[in-house]
Amino acid sequence: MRYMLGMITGLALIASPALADTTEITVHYPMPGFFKDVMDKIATEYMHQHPDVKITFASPSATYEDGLQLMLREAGSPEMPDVSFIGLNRLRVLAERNIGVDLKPLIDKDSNFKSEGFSETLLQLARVHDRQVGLAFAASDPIFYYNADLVRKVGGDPDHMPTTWEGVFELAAKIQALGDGTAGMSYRWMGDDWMFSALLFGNGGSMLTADEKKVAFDGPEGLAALKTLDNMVKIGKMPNLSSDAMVQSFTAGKTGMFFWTTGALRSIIKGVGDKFELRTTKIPLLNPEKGHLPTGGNAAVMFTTNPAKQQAVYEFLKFAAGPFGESVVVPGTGYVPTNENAAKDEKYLKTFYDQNPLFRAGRDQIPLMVPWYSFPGNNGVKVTQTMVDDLGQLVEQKITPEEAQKAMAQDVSKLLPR
Amino acid sequence: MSTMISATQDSAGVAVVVRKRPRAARFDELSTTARVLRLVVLFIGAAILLLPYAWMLSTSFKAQSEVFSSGLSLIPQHWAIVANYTKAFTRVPMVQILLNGVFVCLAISTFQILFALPAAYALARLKFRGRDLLFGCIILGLLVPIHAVSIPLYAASRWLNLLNTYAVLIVPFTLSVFAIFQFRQVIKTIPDDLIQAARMDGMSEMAICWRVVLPNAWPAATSFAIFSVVAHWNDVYWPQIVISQNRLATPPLGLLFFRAAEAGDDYGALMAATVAVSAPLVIFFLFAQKAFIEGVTSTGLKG
Amino acid sequence: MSEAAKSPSIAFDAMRERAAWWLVAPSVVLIVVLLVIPTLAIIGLSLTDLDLGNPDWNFIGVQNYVDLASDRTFRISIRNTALYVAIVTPVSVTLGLGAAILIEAGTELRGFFRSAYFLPVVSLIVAMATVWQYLMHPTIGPINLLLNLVGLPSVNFLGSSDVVIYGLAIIGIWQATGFAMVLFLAGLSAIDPQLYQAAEIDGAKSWWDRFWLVTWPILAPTTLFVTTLTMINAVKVFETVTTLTQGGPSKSSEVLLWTIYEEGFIYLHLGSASAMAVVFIAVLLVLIIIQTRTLDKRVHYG
Amino acid sequence: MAANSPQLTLSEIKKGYGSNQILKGVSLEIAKGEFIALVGASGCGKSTLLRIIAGLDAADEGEIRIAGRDVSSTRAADRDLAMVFQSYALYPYLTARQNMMVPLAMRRYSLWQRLPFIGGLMPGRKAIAGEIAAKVNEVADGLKIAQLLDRKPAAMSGGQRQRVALGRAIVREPQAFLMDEPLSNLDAALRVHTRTEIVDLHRRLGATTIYVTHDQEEALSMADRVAVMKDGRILQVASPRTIYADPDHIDVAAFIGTPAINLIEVQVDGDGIARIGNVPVISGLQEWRGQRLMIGLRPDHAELNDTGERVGPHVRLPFTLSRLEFLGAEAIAHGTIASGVQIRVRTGSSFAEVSAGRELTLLIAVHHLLVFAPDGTRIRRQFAEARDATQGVPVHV
Repeated sequence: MRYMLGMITGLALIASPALADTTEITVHYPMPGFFKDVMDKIATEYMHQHPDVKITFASPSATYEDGLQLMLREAGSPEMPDVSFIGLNRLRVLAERNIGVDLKPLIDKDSNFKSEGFSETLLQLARVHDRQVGLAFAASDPIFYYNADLVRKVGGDPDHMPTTWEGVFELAAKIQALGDGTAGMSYRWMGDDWMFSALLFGNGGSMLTADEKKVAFDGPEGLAALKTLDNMVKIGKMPNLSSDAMVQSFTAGKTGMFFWTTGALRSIIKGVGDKFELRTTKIPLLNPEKGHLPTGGNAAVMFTTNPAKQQAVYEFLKFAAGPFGESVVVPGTGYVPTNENAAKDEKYLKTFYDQNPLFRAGRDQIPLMVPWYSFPGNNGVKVTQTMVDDLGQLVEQKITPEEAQKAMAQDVSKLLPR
Repeated sequence: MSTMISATQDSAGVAVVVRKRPRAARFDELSTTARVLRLVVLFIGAAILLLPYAWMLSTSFKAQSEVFSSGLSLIPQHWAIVANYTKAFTRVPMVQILLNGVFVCLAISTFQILFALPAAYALARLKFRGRDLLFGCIILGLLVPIHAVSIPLYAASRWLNLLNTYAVLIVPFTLSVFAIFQFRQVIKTIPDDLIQAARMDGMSEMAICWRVVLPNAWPAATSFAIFSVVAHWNDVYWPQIVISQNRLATPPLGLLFFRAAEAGDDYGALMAATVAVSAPLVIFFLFAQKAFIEGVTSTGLKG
Repeated sequence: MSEAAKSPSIAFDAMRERAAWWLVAPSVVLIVVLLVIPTLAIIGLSLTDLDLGNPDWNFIGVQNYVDLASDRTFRISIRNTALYVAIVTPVSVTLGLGAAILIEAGTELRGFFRSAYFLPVVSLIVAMATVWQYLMHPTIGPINLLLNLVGLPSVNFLGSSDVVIYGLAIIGIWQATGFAMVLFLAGLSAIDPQLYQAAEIDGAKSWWDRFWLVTWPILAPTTLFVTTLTMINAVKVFETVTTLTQGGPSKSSEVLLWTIYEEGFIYLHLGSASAMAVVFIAVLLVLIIIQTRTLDKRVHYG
Repeated sequence: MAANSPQLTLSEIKKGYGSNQILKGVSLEIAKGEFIALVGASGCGKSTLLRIIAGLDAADEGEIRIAGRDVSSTRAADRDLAMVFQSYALYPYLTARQNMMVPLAMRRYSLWQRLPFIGGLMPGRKAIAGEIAAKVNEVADGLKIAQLLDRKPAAMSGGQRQRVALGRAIVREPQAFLMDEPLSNLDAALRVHTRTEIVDLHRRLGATTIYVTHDQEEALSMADRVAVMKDGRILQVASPRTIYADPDHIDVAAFIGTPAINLIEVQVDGDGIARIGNVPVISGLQEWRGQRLMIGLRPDHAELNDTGERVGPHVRLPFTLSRLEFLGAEAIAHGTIASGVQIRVRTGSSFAEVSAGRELTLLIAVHHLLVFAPDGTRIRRQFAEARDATQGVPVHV
């Protein structure tokens, strides 16, 4: 039926002559705005090195969430791709539903795995309990973007940006006072709980207790994080913008400081063009001693259950997460490298950071990075959205930080496995 | 007009009163003030309604760095038409996506008419057991949108391995209770003689349906087809659930893919793509506008 | 066939009846497959805790409905949908009627105005939503720049939980007005011009009198039809929400279809999403019944 | 009637759309209480004229006076006329009673009392409503439609609707009634019946009535005077009898009468004698020597004879019967006369047995012949003189 209809439209697929010794693998990835060029490059190079493998891409999903939903919907159906890149905080959803292939047995058989630059830290990022759900491909941390022109205009020093939130708010208020719709700062708190985690972890807090039975952000660390968000609005005069509007406003030169993932760096550079001088630096931490930052990004996950394909997919995963893949994804997006060899090797990224100072902020924060927390149970997805809704109330100044903390604790507790 | 020249000058310069009288104000003709007022109000309305298009077109001509520099200027300082449209047509299979839309919409409206017309004819003109029950089902069907039953339909499509096919885009919509309902109204107005005459000529009921009823219901079918095409060209709920491949994307889905995949914040290119997916329908409507309005008129909307 | 022997007229009826069944058969099959079974299935699903991607499920009776009753999101969603419908329906029906009457009142540029006002209906709402997003941008959007120009403060149409539903309603009205207009145009064109002449002779001198004497009552069935259709369309608002707000900020733009979609395909809870869908159908059903019951009697004079 | 000043005066009404001149200068005086029919083929301008009188269309030129008042620039609503439309134009959503109330309500309620929904609450409305209701009942009784008052038009027959439309016109007691083919939507039997009723009604109310129809029979049977229109002009205004027997114009003659008048082309010879075939028929037409004239002969103004001679001022023409149309009480004989001209003659039904092909004699009373000049105008004076002159003309048998 499908082919018949295809021919009716005169647009039948150009069916590739299936050679007996060619393995075809289908690859799916999210956020093509960041990853499309990167993926194309990696796939081309991989096929060049492995002429017996043909890589085709499924249509990319707009966000990590969309990508995850797609995998869950297609799980077990022939539409399921062989590989997908899943957000690091959603690996648990897959693991709990037993979707995807555990890589551990394959890695154990692989003798030179370690020497290829895959450290234990890296493996940790994509491990749920004992299951190696995937291989971390791109990692990110939140960084501090700013418009040096605006900073100068209000008498700030672009070379010495504030390292505390109080300093940020003060500067933001000054920039906002310039008028003409200019905003001092924006902090991308919506979409998911990642940027809230950055505040919470930055204060040494955590989401749930170690046994994952109760919330852990209902203490002073959590409250301080919420108060910081509150003060962004109260003192820093942060306007209530949607995620897209924040980016648009910043790249239009209408926002002084912007806090978001380093992964967006390349597209922000493009959006800014030569309208103003763009700079980046480290994000302030509430508690510089104990503070950490959540690791954003994704891991390559294998879905195919076909043993013949599995080997090819495994090779592809290593290739993408290996030095070559990293050397493409880092400059192409702004993500930080996960592979040790890529960072050290002259051939790959060693000189890149010397030549591209904007990319250093993300790299410099690597030591602070801890896994992005993922919630257990059936409501793993819903729980983050609920938190965001409560944060929204706070940003709109409808509730106090104390009330927000209470509401979040209640809402999240309700959605934890009973 | 004639009143204005009721007194004219003859060649000798003497005023000659022409036997013309001021005309009675006709109630269905507007006074000059009313005419101007009508145009002004309608133009303001049209300007508001068309504002988004103006911006869409203007942005599709602008370079990325210019789009978000604030200001109300519609004319770009740097033209980037070629770059934007090239991106829109090359980074996603835009032509394929548009053809998907055309194919899916045509298939849906064809099937809808194909199935609805005989049923409407039978409901309007023939007696059979279960007719009232069937009609009741149809009225209820008017109420249940696809959205509400998308979950079982999705489950069934998946079970039948129909995800990412043209079939799954078309089959759930092949039945339009709305079409049955509308055609039934129209068929009721067809003179009985016409149908009796066709029976005398030895036509089967099926033949009557296609050779007598269809030509009479044609305006209604046209306007229904336009409604149907508009609805399905625009639908994003169902395609979003069942299609995950660019190759099979319908225009809105293709646009969402493009927005996510290629455009990001490149609004120039995004708007170029928006123009590309909107244009076919707009052009289609502009051509069919007259037939459409006539069709709507014939579908039992009269008082 | 034995009937055929009885009497010619019975044989005739039987033949007709068979023909009728052949004619309706495809539709009946489709109604059963696409409407009846899915509706029953969704009622069935709503009694389970089925999750997408999770093979284990249990029959949990009416638990989903019980949960819905106390589900804040769902309550907000119903309230928002009602508010949205309550704004979009009367405004777009009134504007559509006004536009239709104004367009038909004169002869200049009729075709242009008809097309201009109908254009929003035929354009891709997903695409136009993106345009609206820019137009309504709180700081750099043209609408706010215009507001500032005349000394009004900026409105965060899509970002503030207090106004987001109105922002969406503006887009909804923008799209629905042309739809109402075209149906009213059809209704107007069906009015016998002699009625206006009779009205004039009867002494209805102002357009106001003629409107209330002729246009309004004649258009009553059309108005009912347009209102019903606009309402049904408004209840089904989804595209703008999915493209622009995703139900946010803080659930302030949750609407029924989006909530169902979110629950089923984002949160992956097919069971409770089905329960929502059942409630959604029930809401539509009640709406239509109330409307036809109360208005039907008053407008039909055939 | 002439004693009164005219109720309605039209002078030199002209109307055109672009280059198409619909009315080319129509003048007409209508006396108070008169029933006048405007009759003519479709496209003659009669409906346009009626609409101009009503004020629904504006004349390009000319003047309209109603009861002495110049209303040329007055809008329809202020002319105080009532109209019965061809389709009756009843408001379909109102009952017969409400329909009949509209003209009174529009004129007697104030703007506030007419407001939708809340108008009923305005002070003073109740009293007026009572008067209106009484008037409607009175008129309905007169028209015998009291039992229909609470029905909507959709629930009435064509005849009933027609009466309600009449009622709506009557209720207001206007300066004049305008009727635009009010019977054309009724079936034949009902039409004849309603004709009588309208005439009775007119007699009873004595209201000035202008009645537009394309049906000459209606015009002749109902009107006090008939105005025959063609191509935007009134050809003749006169009593039905005059219009029939003494038309001014060949077009009037041709339009009026069933079966239609026989029109025979004749050539006037050098002596001023007109001949049909070689039978000289009329003399004294010296003025038209060498020209072709038309002679009109009404089918009932000739006599067929198969026996031979007859005395008196009759012209005899050989007549070959080709077909006999039997109508019961009478018959129409179709045949050819000398020159091969086709002729219809009304005759007694006793001719029923006469078979086709029979040679008969046609006797024509010369004073019945209508002679028309080449431009279609009636030649009256000359013909009257010529009638005496024919005495001497030898009659060919």
